[in-house]
Amino acid sequence: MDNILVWTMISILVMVGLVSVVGIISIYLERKVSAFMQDRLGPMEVGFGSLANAIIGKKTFKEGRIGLAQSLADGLKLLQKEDIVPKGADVFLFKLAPMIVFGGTFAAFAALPLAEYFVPADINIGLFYILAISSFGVTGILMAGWASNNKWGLLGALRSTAQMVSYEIPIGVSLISIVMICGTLSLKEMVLAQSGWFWNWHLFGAISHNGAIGIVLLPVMFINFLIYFTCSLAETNRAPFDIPEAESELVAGYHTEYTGMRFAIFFLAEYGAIFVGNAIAVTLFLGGWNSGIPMLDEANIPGIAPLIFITKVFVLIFVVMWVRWTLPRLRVDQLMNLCWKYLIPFTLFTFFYVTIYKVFLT
Amino acid sequence: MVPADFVFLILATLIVACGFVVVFHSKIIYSAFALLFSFFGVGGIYILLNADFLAGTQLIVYVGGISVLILFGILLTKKIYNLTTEETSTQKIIGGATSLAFLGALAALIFNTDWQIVTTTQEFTPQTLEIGKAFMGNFILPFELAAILLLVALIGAVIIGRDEKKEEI
Amino acid sequence: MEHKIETDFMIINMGPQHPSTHGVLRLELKTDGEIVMACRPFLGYLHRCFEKHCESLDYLKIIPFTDRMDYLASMNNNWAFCIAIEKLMGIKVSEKCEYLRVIVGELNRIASHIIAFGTFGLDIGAFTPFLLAFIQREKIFDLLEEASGARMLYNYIWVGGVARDVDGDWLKKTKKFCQEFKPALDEVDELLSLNKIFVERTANVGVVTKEMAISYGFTGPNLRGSGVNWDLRKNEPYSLYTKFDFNIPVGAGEQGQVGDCWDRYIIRIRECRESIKIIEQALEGISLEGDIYETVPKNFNKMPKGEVYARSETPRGEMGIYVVSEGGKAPVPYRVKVRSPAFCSLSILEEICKGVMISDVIAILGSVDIVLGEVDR
Amino acid sequence: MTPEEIFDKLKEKFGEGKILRLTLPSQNGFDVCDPFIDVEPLAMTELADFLKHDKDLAFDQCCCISGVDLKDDLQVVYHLFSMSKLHKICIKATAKRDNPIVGTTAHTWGVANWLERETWDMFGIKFKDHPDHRRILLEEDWEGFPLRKDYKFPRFWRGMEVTPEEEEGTYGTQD
Repeated sequence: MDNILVWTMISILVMVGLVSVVGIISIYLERKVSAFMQDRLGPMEVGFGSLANAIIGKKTFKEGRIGLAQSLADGLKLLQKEDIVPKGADVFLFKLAPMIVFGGTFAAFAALPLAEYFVPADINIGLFYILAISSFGVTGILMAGWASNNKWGLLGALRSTAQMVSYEIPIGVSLISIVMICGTLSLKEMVLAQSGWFWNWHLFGAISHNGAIGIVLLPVMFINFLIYFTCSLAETNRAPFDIPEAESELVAGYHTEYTGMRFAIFFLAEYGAIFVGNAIAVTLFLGGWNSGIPMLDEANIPGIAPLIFITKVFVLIFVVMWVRWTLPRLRVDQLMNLCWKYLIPFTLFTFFYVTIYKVFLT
Repeated sequence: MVPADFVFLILATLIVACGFVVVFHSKIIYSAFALLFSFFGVGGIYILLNADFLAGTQLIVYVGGISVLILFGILLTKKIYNLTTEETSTQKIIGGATSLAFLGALAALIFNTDWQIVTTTQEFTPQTLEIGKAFMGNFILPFELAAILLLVALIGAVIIGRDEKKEEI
Repeated sequence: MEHKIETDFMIINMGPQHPSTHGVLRLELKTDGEIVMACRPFLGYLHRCFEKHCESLDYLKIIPFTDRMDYLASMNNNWAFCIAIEKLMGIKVSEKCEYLRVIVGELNRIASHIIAFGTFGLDIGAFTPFLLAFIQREKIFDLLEEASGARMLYNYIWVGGVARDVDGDWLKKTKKFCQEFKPALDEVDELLSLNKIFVERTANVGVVTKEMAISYGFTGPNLRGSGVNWDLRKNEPYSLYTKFDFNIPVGAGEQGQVGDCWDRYIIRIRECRESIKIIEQALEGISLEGDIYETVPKNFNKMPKGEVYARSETPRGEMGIYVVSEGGKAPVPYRVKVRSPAFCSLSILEEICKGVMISDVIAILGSVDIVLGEVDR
Repeated sequence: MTPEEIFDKLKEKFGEGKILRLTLPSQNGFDVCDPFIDVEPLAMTELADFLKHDKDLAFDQCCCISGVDLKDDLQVVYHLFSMSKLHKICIKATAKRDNPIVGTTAHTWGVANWLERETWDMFGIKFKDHPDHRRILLEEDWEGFPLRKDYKFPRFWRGMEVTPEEEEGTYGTQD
């Protein structure tokens, strides 16, 4: 019993660390990636040295070269900001909302299989759990939009909810195909099933499950992956589906009225959600912690499995950012059209295809 | 006291407290949010009872679906610039009598049931497989009927929604 | 049994502090969910009494004030005002000055169009084209700074001439810029113009028909976007525009209907290319001989009595300057009225923003390309 | 069409009482001016309608509407242009200062709506039957009409000091 408690505590601590580190790294990456795409430099000045100097009061700011400590400095700045609650706001709900949004994201982190020996909560229905718990964030967003007594906030919250509720359907259906192939909802087992060469990954038809015949799954799995990726963009309110917080339309959507740390928490939660979304993609389609080359996995280098996992996730996050800085934003009705008229029929088709395959070819 | 009892106490408190808020709070939006947390607590109880799939379903359907729908309804009907949308209770006597009668019935039920107390903590066994087998085996007919019902409801909703729009134009 | 469902409209204030009202414009939107039922613009947040100031300033001292009207195209504003005064005084400007005016005017037109389509992309949600185009705008500003001494508010074009001479080096730099600009513009064009999402968002949105456009005083790129082949540089040529060979891009409804947001957007991209053509020809034609102050009047003591209405093509359309002079020794104009193109274009907003979505209002506003400094004056 | 032809055509249609006179450059004491026609202010609405819809005139573009303070009178100046016929004319409607009313042209040209509102805002010239007769650039409750020559800038507005005491009287006055 004690062992479990200790282990749980350690896992929780690691995950808290992971969430904040992921947030900080993602924000830094976002700035650098966008700068790279727009022919700019991005943050350049704030290195760890100059940040430390600024904290102790020295006035030298020339130590950084690539601005590594920029997001840390931003976090420090946001911490010191005044916590403003608008006059007409519902104070209790206004303050509760960011916590719920963050809680929803953070709870999803618990089931991520970082490595075979490190799954903080190895739940039998891991995938189902993540899908369920991330819907909790929606209520936080609604709460934030309503409680801040701002019409833009309310519009943003309503948009966000409609969007998330709709896009949960194609996500669910596209993931069910994988579940059918694996025959399990446990994320850990799904990853284990993809060990070995990279063609064992579900994206390439999961040869390990089915032998060479699995190759017929390749096209639908690509479609499935694309659909899942698109939907996860929408679920996490990223461009081109960032209409709930479209800064040129709704100012900032549901977090218009938030300042300081509460705003930062929304941001952390957002980047956390992006991490979770892409982590699921990596787990289900891209082989999780497997490197795709058996020799490397068998070498048993300590700590390499989580590293591979996180690297893969960040590669996907880079794609997310790439998409954001390239594409314009859709309109609300076009967003709904895309979901109901294109994505859902396509997922149903892949679902059907996989069913046929499962019933007749295995 | 084992940890499970402790967790149960927390969850039970959450459910009951939120239930009180649902009933007694004057602002309807608070009631809706409290209902949501109440659902959430129920999901927790399911987990304690080793019903993992049920807990997940509870979260997806009630927390992610129904509560959001209720909230949506409230947000769309009540004016945002009027935060004091308060509900008052009328017919206090009839309401009180009904609830007292209901309480009595529940209490009778509780005290008359022969509760079997399991003393050992059961080993956690996955439920999903069994549920799946049950759905596709013995209970295939109700399952399919429910599916058809939902489909009909969905199509009906689409038709109703579409008609209204035509009138507008 | 009949159900009467009562719905309530939500009144939203878009602005004066809003990211996409391009300054301090306030739109009062009456919305039914996401649909805008009525849109009422409220102006005046940037009103700086330009016309009142003019009545107490010397003719030359007004020129810096014109800079501050359309602060994105100050050169063209200077120019418009100078054309009016020159018409009033009957001054014929020397050819060298006219060439310089054309070059800086067209450079500033490009800079202004860059803002126009860049911020339009920004309104639609595309961030990158905006910043890529901004790099080119910086180069233009460097050139104009070298010519005039200022980056945005130039006070460069004077009555009868220009303020400073340029040297051959500047001409070479300008030429180099023209060559560099074309591929850069192509890049933005590729990134944005035919992007599926961008086309979906802008085509068939905010359609302004030919008749409406003319009636509501659309001018410049907006009018041409509605399919009217009208450009003062061609149809009522002033300065040296008869000498140059350039085309007038006209909206043709390539992606949707004629006169939609996409048409108004693509006109600006194409106009940039035409402007480059004009600049290149002007760079060929200009000779550095001659005194730029040759035709600058020594004083304004003998102003004729009368009034003129002079119009010229600024990036936002046709800017008309109506000047009434008392004549004699009065050193200040009796009345100056500016017909601001953005003001006139904005007046259509009330009309075409009915029944569109909130996101479309943003798209329409962005495509009309207003500068509040000029709207409010 | 030349200004003379336009003048004759208008005179034929509306008569002497409404179409007053034509001024060509270097007439009536002007050194420089665009040819303009003085008209009766209240006739402006029907006049505008005719100017736009007559086949020969076809003034489809209303370039500019400006107010001018003539000290005794207030004047509204319309600069019109025809994109199809490529001719232009300037119409002037002069109204009495104590009760300046001009017929609106907002129903004819869409842009006239705002331009007339601006003229009302700055000169206090009323436009008869204007659909949306409000101030446009200034606040609804602003007092006075700033571009009139006798306008004095207010010291206070809504309790805020808008003109410092030492500068009082230096704004808004000619001479």
